[in-house]
Parts: sequence; C-alpha cells; structure tokens
Amino acid sequence: MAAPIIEIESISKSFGAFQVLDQLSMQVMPGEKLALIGPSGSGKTTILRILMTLERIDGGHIRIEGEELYHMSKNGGLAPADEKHLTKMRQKIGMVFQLFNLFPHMSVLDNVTLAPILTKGVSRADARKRAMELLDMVGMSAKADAMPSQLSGGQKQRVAIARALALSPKIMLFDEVTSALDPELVEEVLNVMRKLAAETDMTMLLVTHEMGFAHDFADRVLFFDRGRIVEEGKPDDIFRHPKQERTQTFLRKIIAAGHRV
Amino acid sequence: MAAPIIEIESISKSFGAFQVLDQLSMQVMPGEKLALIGPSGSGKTTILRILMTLERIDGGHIRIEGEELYHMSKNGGLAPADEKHLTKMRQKIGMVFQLFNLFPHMSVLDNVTLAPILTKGVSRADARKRAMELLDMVGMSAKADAMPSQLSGGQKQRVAIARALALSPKIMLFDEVTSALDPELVEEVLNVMRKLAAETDMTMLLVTHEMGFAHDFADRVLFFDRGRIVEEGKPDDIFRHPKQERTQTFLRKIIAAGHRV
Amino acid sequence: MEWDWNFVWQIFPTLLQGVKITIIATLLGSVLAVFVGLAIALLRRSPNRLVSTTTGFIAEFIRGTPLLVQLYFIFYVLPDIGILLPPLVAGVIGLGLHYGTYTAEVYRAGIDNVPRGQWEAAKACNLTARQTWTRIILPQAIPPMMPALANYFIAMFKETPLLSAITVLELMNQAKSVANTYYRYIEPITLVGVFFLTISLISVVVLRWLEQRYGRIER
Amino acid sequence: QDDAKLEQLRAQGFARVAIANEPPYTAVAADGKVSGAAPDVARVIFQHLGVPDIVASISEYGAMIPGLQAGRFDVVTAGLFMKPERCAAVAYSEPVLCDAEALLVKKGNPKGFKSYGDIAKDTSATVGAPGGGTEEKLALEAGVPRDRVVVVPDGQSGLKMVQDGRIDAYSLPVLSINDLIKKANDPNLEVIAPVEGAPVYCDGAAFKKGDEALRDAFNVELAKLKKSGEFAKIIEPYGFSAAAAMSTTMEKLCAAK
Amino acid sequence: MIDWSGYLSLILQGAVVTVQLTVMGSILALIVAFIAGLGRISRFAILRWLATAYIEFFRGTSIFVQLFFAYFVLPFMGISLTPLQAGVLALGLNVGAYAAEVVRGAILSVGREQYEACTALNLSRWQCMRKVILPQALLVMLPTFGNNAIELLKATSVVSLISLADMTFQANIVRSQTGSTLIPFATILFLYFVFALLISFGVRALERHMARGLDGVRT
Ligand SMILES: Nc1ncnc2c1ncn2[C@@H]1O[C@H](COP(=O)(O)OP(=O)(O)OP(=O)(O)O)[C@@H](O)[C@H]1O
Ligand SMILES: Nc1ncnc2c1ncn2[C@@H]1O[C@H](COP(=O)(O)OP(=O)(O)OP(=O)(O)O)[C@@H](O)[C@H]1O
Ligand SMILES: [Mg+2]
Ligand SMILES: [Mg+2]
Repeated sequence: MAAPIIEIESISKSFGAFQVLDQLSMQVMPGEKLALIGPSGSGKTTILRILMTLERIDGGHIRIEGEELYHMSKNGGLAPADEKHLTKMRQKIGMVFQLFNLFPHMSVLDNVTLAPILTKGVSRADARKRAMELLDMVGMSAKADAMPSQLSGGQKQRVAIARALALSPKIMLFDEVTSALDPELVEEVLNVMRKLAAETDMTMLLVTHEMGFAHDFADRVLFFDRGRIVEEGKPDDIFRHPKQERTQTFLRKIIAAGHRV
Repeated sequence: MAAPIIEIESISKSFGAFQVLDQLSMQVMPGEKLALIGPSGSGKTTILRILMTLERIDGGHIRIEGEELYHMSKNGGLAPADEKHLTKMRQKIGMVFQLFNLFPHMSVLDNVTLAPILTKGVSRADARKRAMELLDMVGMSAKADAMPSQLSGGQKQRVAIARALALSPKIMLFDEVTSALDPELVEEVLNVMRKLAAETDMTMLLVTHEMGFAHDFADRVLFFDRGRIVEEGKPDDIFRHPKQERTQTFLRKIIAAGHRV
Repeated sequence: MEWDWNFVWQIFPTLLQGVKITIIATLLGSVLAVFVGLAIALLRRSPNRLVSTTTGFIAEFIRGTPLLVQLYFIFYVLPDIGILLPPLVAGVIGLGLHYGTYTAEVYRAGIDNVPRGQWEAAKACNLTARQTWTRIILPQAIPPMMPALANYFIAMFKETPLLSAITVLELMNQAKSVANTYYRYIEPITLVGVFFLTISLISVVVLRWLEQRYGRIER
Repeated sequence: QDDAKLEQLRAQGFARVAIANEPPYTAVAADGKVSGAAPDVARVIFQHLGVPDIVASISEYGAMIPGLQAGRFDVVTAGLFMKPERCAAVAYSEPVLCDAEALLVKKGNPKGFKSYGDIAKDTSATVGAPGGGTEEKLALEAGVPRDRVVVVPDGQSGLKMVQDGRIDAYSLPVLSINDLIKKANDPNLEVIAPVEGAPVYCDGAAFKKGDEALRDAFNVELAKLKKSGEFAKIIEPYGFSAAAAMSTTMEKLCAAK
Repeated sequence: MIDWSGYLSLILQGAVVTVQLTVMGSILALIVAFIAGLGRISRFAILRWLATAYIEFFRGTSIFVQLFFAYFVLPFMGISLTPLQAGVLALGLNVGAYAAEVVRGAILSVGREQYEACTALNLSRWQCMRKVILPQALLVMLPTFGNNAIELLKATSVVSLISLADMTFQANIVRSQTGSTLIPFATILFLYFVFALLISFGVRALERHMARGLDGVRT
C-alpha cells in the first residue's frame, strides 16, 4: 500500500474559547475521493481551510506527501513554517469555495491565467492555451472573455474550478461548491466534478450537503460532529447502514427535508 | 361548488421590456392548498407579490372573495384602487417571505403583536394573549422575549409565520419559506406548515423547491414556465406522470440534483 | 443698501485673483492629502503596535481639532522652532495634513470592503503578499474610493477661506479686503457665495458620474 | 434735544460699541474688562448722557463700518481714523484720539525705510497692515503694489511676522506700535516714527448715518469734557495728547484731500 | 508678571460659548436634518425639490459665506440676529444639510424587505416609518451623527471671524495681550480635542445602549 498523501495527526483548533477541532487525526491516500459530511458547525470547512493554510492550527502535525505543512526543518529541529515554506507547500493544493470568490475585476480567462503566470512563470501564451483547455473541460470556453458579473452562479463555479485546476494541484478541496446555487444549476457543476473524478487521479476532499452526490462520488465518507470523526466508511455503509446514533439522526433529518440519499 | 376565493383574470406584468406574466388566469377555491412550482425566473414569486400588492399589475383583474383587488367602484365605473381600498383588501391576505423579514429591532413578541395593535386596534393585553397562543402553536413561546438575531433560521421563520397569522388572514402566501435554511432546520418549519394545513381551513399558496413537501401538502400543483401555467393537476399526476415535455425535464433535473420527490 | 452692478464689475477682476489662489491651494492640498492619507493608512496597519497606536492618536488629534487653530499653529508657532513657511505653503500643509486624516479613513474602508474571500482566493492561487495587493486588492479597493475622495476635496475647497487667517489672499480674503476698502459687504460676499455654489453644483455632477463609473464593482 | 435713538439707549441701559483690541486705543484686560482710551472716553460721555454702561464687541477694522450699517453696534470707538471716504459712510463726532503713523522694522532698519514711498521703491519689500485700516490705504496710495501689502489680522501677528522675517515692516499708529514693542520686549526690533509724509490722523466716535442727533448730543458732552480737563485726564495716561485733539475739528479732517 | 489664571478664565469663557454653539447648533442641525432628509424621499415632488434645494445650497456654499451672510447681509433684509443666533443659525443649517443626507441614506439602507413586511402586515406608510424603518435607521445614523457633531464643534472656531467670543477668539485675545502664541493655542487645541473625545464617547455609549441585543441590524 502506498504512503498517504495527507496525514493529519492530532490537530487542534479553537476560535477564542470555542474549540472547533480537538485532537483530530485522519489520513488520505493518493487519488482518494473523500466526502466530509456532518451537521452545521461541526468543523468540516475548518479542516479544508486549515489544509489550504487559511487558518493556522493550535497544535498537532499535518504532512503532505510526507512533508510537514506547518513546520519546516531548521538546524536539525522543527521550526514554525515561514511564508516561503508555505508558498512551496501550497503548490500542491487547490481549493474551490462556496461563494466562488472569482476576481470580479478580471475576465474569465484572466482569472484562470493569473496564478500560473505569476506563480509558476508560465508564459502568457502557454497559460492561455492551458486555460482554454480547462475552460473547455468545464464547458466555459465560449465565455472566456466575459466578466464574472455576467455569469450565472453555476457558470461562476465552473470557472472557479478551472482556475484552481490551472495550478495543477495534487489535492483539490471543495467546500459546499453547490450550496449557493439555484437547484437547477447544481447539476452542471456536479457534472464537471464527476468528469474530473473520472478523468484525473487527483486527490479530492469534498464537503457537501448533497448526500446523493457524495454517495456516488466518494470512495470514503467521514461523518463529523463537534470536530470529531464520529463514523467513517464506504458510502453504502454510511448512508444505508449507519452504526452511530448521531449519524442516523442526521441522515433522517436530511432525508425528511427532501434530499435524496 | 362554492365561489372561488381568488380569481385571477388574464393579468400581465412586465419589468421594463421583460414580460414576466402574460395574460395569466387562474382560480383558487376557499381552503385550497396550492403549490406553485417551476424553474427559476418563471414568475412564481411575482404572482405572490402581486397578490400581496407588493407589485402592481399592468393589465387584467384580480378578485378576492368577489371583490376587485386593484380596482374599486367609483361613480358607477371602476377606478384604480387607492391606498384605503388596498388597506382594506390586505386584511384578507398574509405572506411569509423567503428571508423571514422579521423586524430586527423588536423582540419576538413585539414582532407578532405590532400589526394587530396598530392596524386592528386590538388592546395590548389581548394582542399578547393571542400572540402567545400563536407562538405556542409554532413552538416558539419560550423565545417570546428573544431578539430575532438570537434565533436560528428555522426559528425565525416560525416566528414569521406566527406574525402573519396574528392578523388572521383568509389567504396565506408562502414564498420558498425553507430555501434559506440549513437542511437540518427545514423540517421544523415544514412541520409547522403541516400542522397549519391540518388545523385550519385557510387558503394557502405555496412556492417551493421542496418537491417532496409540495407533493404531501398540496391539493393541487401548478407548474409554471415563463409566466404561464404549463401544467396543473393533483400532486400525484404532476410528479409521477407529468404530461408536458417541459415538466418532465424540470423534474428530471431536480431529481438528479438530489431532491426527493 | 441695494445691489450695485457697476460695483460688481469693478471688483470682479480682484476676486478672480482670489479664485486663482483658492484653486491652487485646493489642488496642492488634495495632492498632499492623498499621500498623507496613504501614509497614515499604512502606518496604522503596521504590525508594530507602538507605530500603529501613535499614528492613530495623532490622526485622531488632527481630525478632532479645528483646522483654523492648526493653521495658526503652523504659521505662528513653528517659526519659534526655526520652521518658517510662506503663507501659501503653510496653508497647503495644513489642508493636506487635516484632510489626510480623512482620506486615511477612506483608504481603510476601501480596503476593508474587499471581501475576505478575495484574500483567501488569492492565497489559494498561491499569490505572494505583494501580488495580492497589486493585482487583487487595490484594483478592487481603489475605484470605489474615488467618490469619497472627491467629496473630501470639495469639502477642502470650501474650507480654503480659513487661509485668510494666515494672510493668504484667497477668494474670501480678497472679498473682505474689497469690502473693507469700499464699506460694502453685500456684493463681494454674494459673489463669493455664487462662486462656491457654482463650483459645488458642477462637482455634484462630477461626483454622480464618478459614483456611476467607479462607485461599485459588480461581483 | 433728545432724540429717539438716545431714548432707546437710555431705556436699555447700555450702548453697544465696537472695539478692536489694539492697545492703547482699545484693550481687553485679563478679567475681560474693556478699557483703552477710546472706550474710556465713550463710557464717561454716555454716562453723562444718561446711558449707564457700554457693551463692547471686538471686531476687525474692516467689519466695523458694515457692522455699524447693519445695526450691530450703536457706535464705533476704536481708533477708526477720520478719512473723507469714511466720513461719507458714517457720522463722526469731533476728534478724540490723534496719532501719527509708525513702522515696525528689524533693528537698524536694514532697508532704510522712512516713508511708504520707500517701501514702494524697493521691489522686494513687503509691508504688513490691518485689513481695511488706514495704513493699508496709505501704503497702496504710496504705490506699493497690492501683492506686497500683506493683510495682517492683528497686531501680535504683525509683530511676529516682522520677527520671523515674513514682512519687512509692519505699520500701525505710533502708540499702538509702542505698546506692542513694550510687551514684546525684543531688542532686535526698532520703531520708525512718525512715517514721513503720512498725515497725523484723529479718530472720533463713529455713528450710523441717520443717528446724527445722537452724534450731536455726544459732541456736546465731549466738548464739556475737553473744557473741564477731564478729557486730558482720561487719555494722557495712555500716551495720547489732548491738545492735538482740541487743535482740529471733524470738519477739517473730513475735508482733507 | 502675566496674569495667566485671568487669561485661562478668559479662554474658559470662550469654551462656554463654544459649547453653547455646539449644543444649540447640533440641536438645530438634528431638527432640520430630519425634516430635509424625510422631505428628500417624500412622495411629493415639491417637498423633494425644496429639500434638495436646501441641501445643495447649504452644502454648496462655504460655511464662511453663510456666516457672513447671516451676520452682515440678513440685517439689511430686516432680520437682525445676535452674533450667537447668527452663529447657531449658520452652523445648524450648514451641518443640518450634511446630516440630512445621512438621514436619507440611513433610511434607504433599511432593506426593501422591511417595507414589504410592513405592507404584508398592512401597516400604513407612517406607521411603517415610525415603528419599523426609523428605529433601525437611527442606529445606522448615529455614528455619522457623531462625526457631524465633531465637524460642527470644529466649525465653531470660524465664528471668531464674525467676532463671536468663542474659544479661538479668546485665544487670539490672550495672544495679543500676552505676546505668547504657543500657550493659548496649545490650550485650546487640547480643549477642542477633549470636547471631540467627549462627543465620540457619548455617541458610542448611546449607540451601545440602543444596539443592545440587536446585532445584525447594522450590516
Ligand atoms: N473565524 C471564525 N471565528 C470564530 N468562530 C468560527 C470562525 N470560523 C468558524 N467558526 C466556528 O467554528 C465552528 C465550525 O465551523 P465550520 O465552518 O468549520 O463548520 P462546518 O462544519 O463547515 O459548518 P457548515 O455546514 O455550516 O458550513 C462553527 O461553530 C463556527 O461558528
Ligand atoms: N423588480 C424586478 N425588476 C426587474 N426584473 C424582475 C423584478 N422582479 C423579478 N424580476 C424578473 O422577473 C422574472 C420572474 O421573477 P420571479 O421572482 O417571479 O421568479 P420565480 O419563479 O420566483 O424564480 P425563483 O425560483 O428564482 O424565485 C425573473 O426573470 C426576474 O429576474
Ligand atoms: Mg462549512
Ligand atoms: Mg421566487
């Protein structure tokens, strides 16, 4: 068995007095598609944000491809990571946000080419070529010159996915990428993600309330509650035969509210 | 058969050059529970807003209990309704909004008692008594003194329902009352609405994307597209055996996106 | 005492001299305020607590006290410590410092108004701090600031009469001087009022345009 | 003969006077009390007229005549020298305080000024004067261009500007300059007095046009004061000469060129 | 020997006038701000027009012009005001014009959905304004009103130009009596700053008081 691409070792995180994550540990294998589900406030987003280095951890260790994320070796020992180390590590990770976070003052194409040109020194021409391929993949090449404000939510999110892919990360993080969308637009984004899962061997971490999609998409599902993994397993096991009381209640409520599992 | 409580007769409505409703006609019977479904932008919200007199119509007639809504008889003929006429007609109608629209600077109790005291001249004591009954009905009497900002979305929406009920309208309009809520909180609001449907003989018009709930709740379902009624019928007919191509596509998309029907 | 048109024509050229000084003072003051404001805004964001709080206090002090008194200070007290400024220079420095504390607030609000998601997206794209500022934050923060900045420059323009206290012969001072010479106040003061009103009405139109052009970024 | 205006002043118990806070003409003491030669004379005369007190408001010279016309004061007692244009704008009493003009310059008079004409000739020289005051007009009439006559808001500012080298000379009446330099106690300053070619001026109490009856009543009491010697007792401690004021008349001063 | 305690009391007398002007000016400004602010969004075109004319006029002409007008020109129209009245009138109307826009902006900042909730509850326009919109808008206005009051405080220093014996004016007197520039001006700068701090603390306390249990009204 290969080595895990992400190793999380008893990390903790508090906001003020409120402890969001408490001694959490987990591992993700290369190419694995992982779904994180659980009630609101259980810390799912926080985990993705920590992996993207948008929040710092209070304690514990994270290793990406065996290399420490928040620490670096220095004079034989471990020191807190500096900006340079973080920049290096971030090359391996991409993230797609719930509210897209496109740069509103740039065209679709510029949104996708900006980071490769600035951070990888790719030539403008090469960056454009690759961006058009990616936009094509998400079905947005016709809108390359549009501004984000001219796009629907689903279109924005597909551009955001292309933007994250342009840096060719090994790990992609998706935080409720469809929950800000009108129901009719959800499907077009999920289709892109299905395609992505099928065509690449990227490692993907997905936070979602779309249980049906999580079921079809994920290799493994983690159910979170209050910053802990309450239950994990194959999608069929979690959705059809949850063992824990908490998981059962959660799924019952979600189903009652009209979501298909 | 009794006379319809709402008669809509070939009404039209445009926003600028964009025609939202085109010669729409429909009728609602007293006590009927009606679900309006259809794709985004099809004009569902607009119909409710027109009934609540939040938008004016460009042409056509609406009668509530046989009385013209937007016109009043004057010197033998029909004249556009003035504020006084509208005030009288609005007594028959209540509305619950997608984003609750509670008054944030008043306690829950004050939100519910404000309108009866101001518009019906009910005494403060009587208004409070009735408000507590209603809050009890929606399961919010324990929070009577809380401020809206201290409530969850589901709790806010239940207060909003109590507030609309406090004026004892004959017709209640619900515009996607659960779509701003976290999935876990949807159920508590739907439960209140089920209870309302069972315990009162109010006429209810419901715009929703919760197909499962629409199915269980409604006596009749109208499927809208581009400001027209494409198909209507009993919930079972519409959801299980849609006749129109457009309805079928719509339902297929919604189901694919993970909604139960 | 009634309106005298001949007198108006007689004093018009003198008043125009004042208009020239008023406009020069406003323009120079605005340029200074732009930079002073930027300096204050950046110093207030400094990670060094001493620097940021000291800057904050000084800015609050300047903003909380009258420009007139500050002008007296710059013009009459500073020479005691060997800083002798010509009247117009002292006036421009006074205007620039005073309004710099206002523009600093505009910068701060403009930067704070860029949603947090933009900073985060920039990080997810692995941009450096410098790239984030120049490519993502400032291009979004600056256009919405334009109307607010313009607003303060118009306000500054209307405060230039204060410079008369430090012997700058701007419009108001010219008008007073004319009034003192001929013992007639109505015409000069009315002309000054008409002049300010005209410029203000024009600037309202320009402001509306700025607001439409730069006021909001569509997201 | 009593007129309506005087009746009104008697009824309200005080007269409103405009002053300039330019010692020794007019002054405000640390306790806020108004003094100076001009208000002191006016106070006594109004008492004789049956108006017990005066209430002073401090004003710029330039604002005094417009303020008088706008009815903001009943009389100006501020060392506002009589000049033909002013006589046309207000009704003056007989002369009260007389003084010549002076220049305040740096020690040794580096530019050698003796008259306003000297300042006009030196193209780099600037002179400060109160806005709307006699000195401003004298300088302009002597040919000093407008941009070299700096309008200075008050005496203290003028003194400071000479000390700081902002202006080469500051012009005020002799006694005012003497008072300034006494307070400043600065050995690096020098007074040129009187300025050559500048006339000796006298001020009078200035009334609004139309209040001539009041002015006349004022003149009657002023004449009595001058005769009794009380007048000299009031103004001479301030450094003014009573003889100078008694040697000329309002009519003469207003007719002068 | 200079009688500093006497001069200090002179400055304190001026401080009383400054406080009077600030308080009375603020009250006048508040009243006209609500009248003009509501007029600006009235259904009746004539009220809108009048309010707009007032606001643009007083924002457009400089406060100096307004002061000189109130003091020197109004008497010729038969309106003679004491200097204090003229000062309060000019300051109140000037700042009121700015505050009127604050009132208007705050009312418009209350979301359309609140008006719609009013309609759905069948409240009349006036009931809606009084019970629902204004209480929420007030909280939005308050911080800006605080700033307006500080602007008014600072603007009182210009009344010294119409010989009203405020703090700046008295400082000038002290200066001409004692020959010292630094001491009187440093004293009044300090006093102005203290007054400004008092205003902002007061407003903040009021804001906290009004905002109790109300997080989320301001967005
Ligand atoms: N910046 C922050 N400051 C304070 N508390 C925070 C912050 N970010 C998150 N939290 C709190 O941490 C907890 C976990 O948040 P998180 O966003 O990770 O939950 P989640 O599982 O993603 O929930 P949801 O399904 O609602 O998105 C929540 O209670 C949240 O209020
Ligand atoms: N005030 C308005 N101005 C301009 N266009 C409007 C306005 N209100 C609604 N519309 C347009 O009218 C159309 C119908 O809107 P409506 O809100 O009734 O749709 P809907 O069926 O409720 O859609 P949804 O499911 O998204 O709520 C939409 O295209 C919308 O953009
Ligand atoms: Mg989340
Ligand atoms: Mg809708």
